[in-house]
Amino acid sequence: MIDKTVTDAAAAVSGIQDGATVMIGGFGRAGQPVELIDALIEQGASDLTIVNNNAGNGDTGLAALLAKGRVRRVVCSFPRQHDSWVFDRLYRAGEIELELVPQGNLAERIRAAGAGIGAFFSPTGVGTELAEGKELREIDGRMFVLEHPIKADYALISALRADRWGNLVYRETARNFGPIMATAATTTIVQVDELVPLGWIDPETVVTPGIFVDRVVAVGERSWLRDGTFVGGVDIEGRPAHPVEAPAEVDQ
Amino acid sequence: MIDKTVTDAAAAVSGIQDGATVMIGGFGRAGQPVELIDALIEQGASDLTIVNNNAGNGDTGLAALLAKGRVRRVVCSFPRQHDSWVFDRLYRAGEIELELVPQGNLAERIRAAGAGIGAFFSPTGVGTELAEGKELREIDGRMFVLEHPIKADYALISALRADRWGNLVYRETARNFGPIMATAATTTIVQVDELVPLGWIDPETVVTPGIFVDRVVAVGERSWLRDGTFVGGVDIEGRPAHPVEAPAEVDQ
Amino acid sequence: MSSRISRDALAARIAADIPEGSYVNLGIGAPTLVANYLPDDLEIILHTENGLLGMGSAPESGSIDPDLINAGKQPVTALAGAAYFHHADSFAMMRGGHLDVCVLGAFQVSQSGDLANWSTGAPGAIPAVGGAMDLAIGAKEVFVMTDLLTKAGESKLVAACTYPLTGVGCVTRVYTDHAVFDVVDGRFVVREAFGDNTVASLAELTGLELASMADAAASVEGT
Amino acid sequence: MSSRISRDALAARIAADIPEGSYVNLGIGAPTLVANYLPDDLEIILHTENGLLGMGSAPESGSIDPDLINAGKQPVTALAGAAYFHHADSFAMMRGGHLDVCVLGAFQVSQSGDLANWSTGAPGAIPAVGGAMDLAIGAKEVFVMTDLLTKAGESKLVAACTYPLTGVGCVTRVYTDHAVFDVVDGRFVVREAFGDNTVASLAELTGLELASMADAAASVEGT
Repeated sequence: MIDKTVTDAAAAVSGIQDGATVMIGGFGRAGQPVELIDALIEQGASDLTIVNNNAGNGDTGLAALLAKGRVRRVVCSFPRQHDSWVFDRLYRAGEIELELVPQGNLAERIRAAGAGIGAFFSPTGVGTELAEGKELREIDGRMFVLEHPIKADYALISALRADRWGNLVYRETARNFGPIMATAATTTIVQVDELVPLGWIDPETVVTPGIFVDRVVAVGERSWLRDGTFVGGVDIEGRPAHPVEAPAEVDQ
Repeated sequence: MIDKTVTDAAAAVSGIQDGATVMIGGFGRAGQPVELIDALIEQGASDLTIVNNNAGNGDTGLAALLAKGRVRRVVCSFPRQHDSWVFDRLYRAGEIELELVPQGNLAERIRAAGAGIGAFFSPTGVGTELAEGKELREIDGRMFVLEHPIKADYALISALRADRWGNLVYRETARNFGPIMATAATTTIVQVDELVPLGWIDPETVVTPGIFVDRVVAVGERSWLRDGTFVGGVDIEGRPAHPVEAPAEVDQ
Repeated sequence: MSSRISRDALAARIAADIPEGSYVNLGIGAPTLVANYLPDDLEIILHTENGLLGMGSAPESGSIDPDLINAGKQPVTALAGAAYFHHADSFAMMRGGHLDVCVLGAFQVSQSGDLANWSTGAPGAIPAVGGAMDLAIGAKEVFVMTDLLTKAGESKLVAACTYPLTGVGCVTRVYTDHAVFDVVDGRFVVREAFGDNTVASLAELTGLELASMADAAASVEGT
Repeated sequence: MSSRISRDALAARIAADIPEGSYVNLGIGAPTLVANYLPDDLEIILHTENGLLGMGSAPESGSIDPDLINAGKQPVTALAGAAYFHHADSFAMMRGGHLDVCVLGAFQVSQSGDLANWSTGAPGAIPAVGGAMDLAIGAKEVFVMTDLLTKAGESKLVAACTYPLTGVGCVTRVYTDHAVFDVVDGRFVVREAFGDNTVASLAELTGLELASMADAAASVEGT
């Protein structure tokens, strides 16, 4: 029997070695595999190269990994955000390297790694400083820049639901980089809201076939869902929108 | 209101000009847009370049288009089949050109056209006669061959279901080339079993978003389905598996 | 008459130029205002680079869904007829030329249509490009929405960009608070001057030779 | 003892070498026989290039579904846990090296692992390549299933292919009716000889210098 499920996030991230290249899914917070990142922080691997669209938000998730000094280099399209203070500090202090990649080149380079493409001529970035030093070519009257695949040792991604073969479905725009990162890493590790029995995911709707998935861990339903139905009640960061006051302590 | 539906297959294929490049979906008979091909035969465009995985089966569909002498050139991976007698005859008579493309290069070149890629280094075909005259390059110790996009004026494809925005879902392995051909043609024309109201297709399950679709025509449910459920009763070519004898005529 | 229109009026002006049935990306920041002025009775389909076609307006309070956001990472909704897809498919959609219109902000636009909108090149600034370069080269029409002048009074329309480029020769039209300009054959054509602006006054503000629509028409006839 | 095993016995021999959990493509023609010998109690996931992972056996008569076929265009079924995808995704799966094993037929295999299986190069023949070249370069292990000799008695294992190539240096193992050969460092190593075949008798049949497993082991130790 094929069973890619593991018992907890610690088991899911075991073996990630110092110096590894790790893709981390998510666009901002949507689809960010927070439990896996927390487990990676706990696990202790350092000197990492991280591939993500961003470079961390606030003080949790990817930002927390950066804050611990575990990351040598970030490959991303949009590090600077209103809440990217952790990355900003490290970058200004010269404590982290940045490879800035236009978002479409980032996505296509990740896909290329998964699809066995050696390199491709991209329309994006031509004539800009992000194409400096790269090979240019005119094809059918238009200029293109040669871009190479980005592959990884590990991908940490988040999906809505999986079966034990690792077939995945996602939810809304939390899908983002998950499906392509899953194809581009030697070992793909997925956190999901829930595991379902084999055959419960309609084969027409599978977004990531299990062939791309190595380990799956269920981390429980997100707080804005109840039994798979959206119930809201949170802000954009997933915190309770109207926090309930803790009841005053009563002296006994 | 956006409404990409047209009333019949004749309207769907209107305007296809002599000399056009036309992609036709399908792998063998699965997913072949038979009603659109029949309408194209009726419409009369000639001197066509056809992009398809095969070069026609039996005497219907693509084979019938070839038999009418409407096709100057075929781009495909696998023309020779047990029932490809129409193509075989034309090819041996020197009446049709063939560009033979390995199937993976065919698929990736079609995708590249839709994705704005100028060209890409492919792992497939290196060292074979199908790479002769093409640029080779060693990347990370492996040889690749440069392949260019295949685009088309029109794509004729078949899907299971559409809404009026042109969102599509497919059925089983009839999906094959449909989603990528839809992205690579200036005008994409789709035949579907049924049209459904906007919003009836779950946005998580859309395979071809409507942005890639220009015209949709409903041609009715395939004979092996009843109200969307598989009922069988056909052979692999879709003909009744156990034809019912016509009742003997009774003299009155 | 005033010489400038408000940002909201400009958003409305852009919205009025977008035909029904268009597939449109409104980038991030000010251009997203355009969505507020798209007529409710016209179907115009919004794309957001993080994987959604058929993006709707912001959700009601209490219905924020952290899984459903736009490129600016703000909560949005999805219309009936929407579709989700992954990032490579989303950018293939842009880069393959399938979007009809995108609307972007700008630091500078040159008269040959070069766009600079991602970096001022200031020393020590943290660079971030996101999807700007893909949008700039991908859409059939690349509209820029911007003030004509910087806060310091310098023209954002320039002979040649001095800021780092986002894309080369990609801008087709510039909507500013003073006027609307088409980029045609290496010069700006004043398509519409707001208030008391004229081709001459705009030429003075920008320091550029500008063409009127009549000039442009004559030029076409003369070819 | 006989010097040859049957095609079905060979299919069973190949099936026995495929571990549980493998993702496997069985091409078209004879290699598809291997599916009949995969143990029912092991989960081995079959890929078909036309867009399905989790392919099952042929349907019952009366349940043929023309939308559900394999690469040979024969009716198949889909298992619980299956997934459908389009052709570019399907070939990306192959070409990206995600399949563990593929099994292909051959006209010739060279001792450096070159494969010729798509064309005899005969004048006037209609060429057809399908997915053979993608499979040849894509899977982690490329197994060939073939008779050792042609009907004319010529060896299909050769020093260098004379037929048009499908892929260069791609074959890792050859299962023939006489023996199983590994391709190692530019020579064939006899992994297993069936019946009364020996390394010497196989060398004579093929006209090649062959290595025994002992030779190969010594060679590794000697490095």
